[in-house]
Amino acid sequence: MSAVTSATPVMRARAINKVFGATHALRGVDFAVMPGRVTVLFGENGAGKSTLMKILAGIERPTTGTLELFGEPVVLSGPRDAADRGVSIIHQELSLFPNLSIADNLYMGRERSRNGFTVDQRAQHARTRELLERLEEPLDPKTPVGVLRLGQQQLVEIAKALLQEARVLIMDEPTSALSAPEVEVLFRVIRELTAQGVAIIYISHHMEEALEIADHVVVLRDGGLVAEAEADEVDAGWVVERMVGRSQDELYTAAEPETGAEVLAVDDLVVADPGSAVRRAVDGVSLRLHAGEVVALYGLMGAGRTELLETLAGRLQAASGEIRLDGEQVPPGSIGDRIDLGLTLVPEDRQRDGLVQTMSVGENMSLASLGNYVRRLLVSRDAEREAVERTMKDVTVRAAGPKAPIGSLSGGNQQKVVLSKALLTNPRVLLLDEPTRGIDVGAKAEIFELMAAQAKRGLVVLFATSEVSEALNVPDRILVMAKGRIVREFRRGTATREEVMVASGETER
Amino acid sequence: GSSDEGSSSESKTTAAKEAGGLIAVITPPVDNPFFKAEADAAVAKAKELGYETSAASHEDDPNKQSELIDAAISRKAKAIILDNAGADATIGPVRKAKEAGIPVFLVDREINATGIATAQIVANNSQGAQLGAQEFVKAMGGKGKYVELLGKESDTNAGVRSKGYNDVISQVPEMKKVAEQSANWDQQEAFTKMETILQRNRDIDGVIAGNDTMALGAVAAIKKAGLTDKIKVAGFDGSPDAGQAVEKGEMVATVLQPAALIAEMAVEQADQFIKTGKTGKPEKQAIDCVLINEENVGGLGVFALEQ
Amino acid sequence: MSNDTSTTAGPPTGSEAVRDLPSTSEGRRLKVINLVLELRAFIALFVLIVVFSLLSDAYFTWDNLITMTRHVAINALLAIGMLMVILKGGIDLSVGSIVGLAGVVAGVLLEGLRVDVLNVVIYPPVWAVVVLALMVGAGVGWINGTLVSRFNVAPFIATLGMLYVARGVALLISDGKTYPNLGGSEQLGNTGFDWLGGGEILGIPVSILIMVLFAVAAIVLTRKTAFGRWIYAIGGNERAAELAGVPVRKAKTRVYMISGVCAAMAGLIIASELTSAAPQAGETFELNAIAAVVIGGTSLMGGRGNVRGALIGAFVIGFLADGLVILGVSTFWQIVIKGSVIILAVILDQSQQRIQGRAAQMAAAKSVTPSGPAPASA
Amino acid sequence: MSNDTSTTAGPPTGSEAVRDLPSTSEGRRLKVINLVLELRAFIALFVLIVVFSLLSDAYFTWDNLITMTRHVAINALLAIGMLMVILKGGIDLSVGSIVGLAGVVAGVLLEGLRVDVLNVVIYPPVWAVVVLALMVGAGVGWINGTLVSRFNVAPFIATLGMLYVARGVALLISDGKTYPNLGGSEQLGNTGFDWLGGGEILGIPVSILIMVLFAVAAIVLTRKTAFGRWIYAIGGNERAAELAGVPVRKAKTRVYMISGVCAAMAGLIIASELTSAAPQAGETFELNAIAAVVIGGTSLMGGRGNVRGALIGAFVIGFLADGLVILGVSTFWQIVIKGSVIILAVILDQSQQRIQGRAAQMAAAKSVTPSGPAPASA
Ligand SMILES: Nc1ncnc2c1ncn2[C@@H]1O[C@H](COP(=O)(O)OP(=O)(O)OP(=O)(O)O)[C@@H](O)[C@H]1O
Ligand SMILES: Nc1ncnc2c1ncn2[C@@H]1O[C@H](COP(=O)(O)OP(=O)(O)OP(=O)(O)O)[C@@H](O)[C@H]1O
Ligand SMILES: [Mg+2]
Ligand SMILES: [Mg+2]
Repeated sequence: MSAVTSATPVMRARAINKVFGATHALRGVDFAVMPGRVTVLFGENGAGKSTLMKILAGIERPTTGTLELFGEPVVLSGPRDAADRGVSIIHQELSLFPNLSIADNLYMGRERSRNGFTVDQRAQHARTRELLERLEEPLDPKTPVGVLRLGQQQLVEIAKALLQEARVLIMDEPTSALSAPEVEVLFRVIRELTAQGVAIIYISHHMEEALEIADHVVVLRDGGLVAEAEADEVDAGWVVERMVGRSQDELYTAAEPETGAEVLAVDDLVVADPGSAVRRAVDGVSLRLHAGEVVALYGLMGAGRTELLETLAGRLQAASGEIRLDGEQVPPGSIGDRIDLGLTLVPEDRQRDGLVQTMSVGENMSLASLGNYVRRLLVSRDAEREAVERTMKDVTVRAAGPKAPIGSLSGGNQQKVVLSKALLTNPRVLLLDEPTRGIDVGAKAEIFELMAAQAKRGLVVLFATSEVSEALNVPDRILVMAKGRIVREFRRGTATREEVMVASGETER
Repeated sequence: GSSDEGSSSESKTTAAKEAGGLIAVITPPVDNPFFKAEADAAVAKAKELGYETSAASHEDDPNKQSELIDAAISRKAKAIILDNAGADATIGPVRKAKEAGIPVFLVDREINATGIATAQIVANNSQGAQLGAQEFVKAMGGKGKYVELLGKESDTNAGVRSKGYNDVISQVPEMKKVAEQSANWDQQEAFTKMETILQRNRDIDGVIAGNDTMALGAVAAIKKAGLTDKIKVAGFDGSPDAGQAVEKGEMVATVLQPAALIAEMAVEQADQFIKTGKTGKPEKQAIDCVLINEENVGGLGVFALEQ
Repeated sequence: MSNDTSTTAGPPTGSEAVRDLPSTSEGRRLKVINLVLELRAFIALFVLIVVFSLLSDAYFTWDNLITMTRHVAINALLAIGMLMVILKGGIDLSVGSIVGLAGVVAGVLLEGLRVDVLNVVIYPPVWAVVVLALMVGAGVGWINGTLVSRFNVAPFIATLGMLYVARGVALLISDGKTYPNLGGSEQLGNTGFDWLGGGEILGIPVSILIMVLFAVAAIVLTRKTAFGRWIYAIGGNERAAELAGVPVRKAKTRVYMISGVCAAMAGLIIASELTSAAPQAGETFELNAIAAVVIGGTSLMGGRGNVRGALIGAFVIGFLADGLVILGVSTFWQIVIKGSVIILAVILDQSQQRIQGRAAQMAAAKSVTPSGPAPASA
Repeated sequence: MSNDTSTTAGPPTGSEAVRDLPSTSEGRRLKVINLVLELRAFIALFVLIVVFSLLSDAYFTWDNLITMTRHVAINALLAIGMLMVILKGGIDLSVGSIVGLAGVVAGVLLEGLRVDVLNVVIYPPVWAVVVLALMVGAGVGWINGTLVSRFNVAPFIATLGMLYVARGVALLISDGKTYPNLGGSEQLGNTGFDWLGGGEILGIPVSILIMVLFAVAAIVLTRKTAFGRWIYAIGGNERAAELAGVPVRKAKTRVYMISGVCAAMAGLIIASELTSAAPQAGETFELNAIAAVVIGGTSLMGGRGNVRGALIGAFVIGFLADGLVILGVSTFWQIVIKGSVIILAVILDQSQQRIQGRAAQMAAAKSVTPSGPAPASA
């Protein structure tokens, strides 16, 4: 193992094992956290990153193994105990109260009070404002969190962690919904914290980003710690190899485009923002998509990609503009109608819009295409099973079987199930909104292979992404969206990272 | 109106002497035809005597009843005709009305206090129950097993009637009560429970029920079991439906409480009191019930017996 | 209501997951425990019957079983409709009032519908009466459904409102009176209504056959049709269902209409048994129906549960109640016992979910491990 | 139950589309509409009073307003407790039974508690009686809370069970009889119980003052204390609350205990007004309390709502009911109207949420604009 700097660790985990039922989530992990440094944790979905963090933060108890804090062995009784000892965590899945104000969210469970009975709102609001300023997100502390954009919500999570003035700060995918400028702000704050000697643990599937902030790199694979190194000694390739066991260039194998006839045509589409009617989420978008194309829709949070895709899929109604499929005018209609026409969406938020948690893998897959298996009014189990099992093979969904509960699958495989559901409707146009969000590189590669394969079959693939590397490597064309407009278009290979980011307005300020 | 008008002395004087004004009629749920007849009769009579009327139901909820009485007080009613929701729970509200100078005329059910209500005109439930029980015993030939269906335990009359029944029947050594269940005055509940009881005691010879709705429930159950000829059923109230059952021979008897008559008497006395300040009758007036069996069932009207 | 995680029932499709358990010793042990719990309601029912049979020899007789089943039929019908509503993540408090309303409608029609303009009195044949009454039930359900799916009123509130409205209407129509003789009359050719509640086919009471009919239909609907799958999907994740092209609103409305029809059917049977229809019939029936569904192991959060469970639930409640009557237990104790049984049944159900949850995770484990990297293969 | 997105609090999501193009004056218009909707319940109440005052001069008199408010006090107390339970994402169906039970307990104690072992009869002083009755209420609440928070029973079921159990116990204790004279007697020194429901302070009935007291306490609790934050937090996102170190289980149990105490208080007032306690008192009160809370604009999904709303809701229901009685509207119509009002109130509330959500988002959006990206084309 490569050298670990001389300073004594703030926190140390020794020989941690964690078993859930029969899942061996962590296998004898030794993990040290250095003061004033950023330790980045890499690993595939299900590698055990979050579990390890949850153990450090007192949310889960290790099955075996011990924790040390500031040199002394500790047993953390719960998240609260950990926080009180100076270990706080930003959870991978947002844990906020949409119905409460930002200030209330920050102070939940640790309310300030002068008389020991009533809450000191003024003090709380003041401090909250400071923190938001520091994050360059000048929101009113009284704003209910529920109305904030995902990105803003994630910043609230970060503010919450900052408030606790922790000595060890764990960030489990804090940027999954942040725009590049917001990420920069976060990194600045992280630097400030490390300067004060705070130890940061940082988890992200966004390779470049993570390596940019990293001082020290740790790679988990299948619950075991497989590699560890100083950040400046390693590059993305190294990390990927340790994570996946394959080298990175094998990952993106995009086929040459053989584009066919025009399939989807959109003219001057305008969509009101579902949130606030004063704002146009999509503002006069026109585009042409041809059979066999894979097209990326790059843009920042709030650019309106989701709204564009959801309008094409029939979830949002266009205020004006027209959509033509194979030259045929697409009438306004329900999502079901659009699916019948061949327009199918893989939604941005897997958990909220993609999966029915109470249903099995198979039932989730066939949900959108049930009509195809109906024989004499009844759903033919055989027809359904046949289709499901075939797709599970094609899409290589790793699950105990069609009957496995959906919750038992890793993030990547859950995404594949959602994709399968869309494919089973045999679409003409496949719309994917951030199909790789929160998914490890291995799974990403597989998803992109699938997309390419579908394009080969003559489908149109349009996908939204926030990662420049994806936009550059995968598609045949890149459409850059900003403020609800398509502001630029690049053919494959003609674009540079900088051009794309400038077009999206990302590098401003 | 200004706030102090409610004080007893004043409103008595204003209320006195001339007819007209409001008479409030408060009864149990009118989805029971018995109380409907009662309320209708009272209202009709009051209108006839030239009063406004308001009819409301306290749904057998003492709290609602006290609210209704409050409402009557607010409206400066001249009198309240009340079929109450509980012998004890009613005392407070009635006193309230009295203090507000509004005479209360209780019908059908009495309360456990005197000197508060201006009149308590009630069908003599225990006398009626005894009548019914005697006829029941006669029909059963003075021997055999029987079942009793009781009304809502919390209802005064349920207790009074049950006692009346048992006082008589317990005198007859060869009659044996094999089961006793409350069916909460409800027909379907009586039906279900009767069916179930029959499972254990198919050999019973009679059923005596706390009111006609339950009796009719039992009749339906017995008919189903094909025991109509064997099992004698007696009810209470003298409802038209029960009358038909008696005619058909499905019931041996029911006991008519002259609800209409009582209600009308109450209104007349109220009118008397409003005009003269007295009713000229004792507070407690027990009106005897009339036995209805196949002989006189022909004359049975809506809770009244035409001679 | 109730977004308590407590009620969200672990990894729900546990029961399926278990079949794919790794055959470790723990796996086998869990399988057994799980089986026991799956059959929990059955067992409860069995124990119930045994106990009462020991306490009274009148209990376990063909006659009594038939009688009790006839009593159960009413609640079972309500429970079937209620189940579907709960599966889709709603609740229907109006069923009790629909029972009363349907009876009254039948009463009006059988005793002759007076059409003043023509001043004639119409006596529709019995089959027409039944159809019309069922349509009224469907109508109330449609209102419930529309309030929920179009006007976004919480199911609890929409149906609470209709609980009052439907009851009020029943009372207004009947002016609070009971319709005494639904027997109909020969010359009017509208006899035979009493067949529903009184008739028999091959010694089996019609009401029981109706229950069976509805039950079978419901099982097919929930298990075999696309509509059934939609109900589960909506209950599990409405947004996802919508995005999968499920016609959510239509499906929701239909579900409430089904519940309405079931309730109306129950109302007709009661009216037929008593050959008289009372407007206040069916009060508080909704609670019994909900209790039955829940005892049957259905989650009030929706998406998890089945018809079989709801039926067993109805039998447990009904056989318990009748048993207590046969033993002559006082009404008061009957109430206490009923409440306790409901709670106990559900506590049991919780433990089932916890254990099935464990099982599901083990299945999960199996499915996850391969997703770990296999360097060799690359 | 009811995971319908329709019922969730907070901002609406894409599902309902905005057809009309955004206009610049939108913002101001929203503010106005929103204000109107905020005052919705107030306005409804106001309209109600005006209408009835015009229809009957007996309505808008000091006497009658006081009387009606006294009637409202009962439901208001229940609604306050119910609100907190609903805020945390639960529901309490047992309050009606607690009303009855508390009354009975008071009855037993005031008529003398027979201790057979010592064969003495104890006559506790009135204050002790009140305290004990309230403790019984808290006790039932504690059972509810424990079932929900420890045994993970869905609140609907746990409290449904207790609805039966508590009622049954009340009937068993009293053997179904009513306790006739709670007046107490001088020589036993336990007089004065009737003061609760009958007494006045400065011409204001005590029961009203108690309502005000509870209301103020509830407002402080929900708005100013940490405990209040916790209730909203649990209702909003229980798991997050746990992670934030909120003592979720304890908080939940407390909430049900509060609801129990409120219900017991209501029971005492009723018993005191009638100077008699009936075991069946309070049947179906839970529905009125829920209706009040919901009319007050509280979401049954939890996390959204306030005491003021619940109070207004109680007033709307009470003033409506009494008004209809004063007008002599038939009972049947009263039922229909009540149901309709509940539904209407909630439909209104839906539109409010949609508009408020939009307004709030605009606010958020505005405050972001500085950090938001500008289009490269510009
Ligand atoms: N509460 C739990 N119960 C059962 N299994 C669990 C639980 N939490 C995690 N696991 C399993 O433990 C393994 C590690 O999960 P973990 O969330 O730590 O992965 P991860 O590295 O954070 O993945 P991702 O990158 O998607 O966040 C996975 O197989 C997961 O299914
Ligand atoms: N939770 C929400 N509820 C309602 N509206 C929202 C919500 N989140 C975002 N919006 C609105 O939708 C608009 C687009 O949001 P989003 O952040 O998804 O941008 P996007 O470009 O569509 O997303 P992405 O870039 O991640 O595809 C935002 O400007 C915001 O006003
Ligand atoms: Mg993770
Ligand atoms: Mg988006």
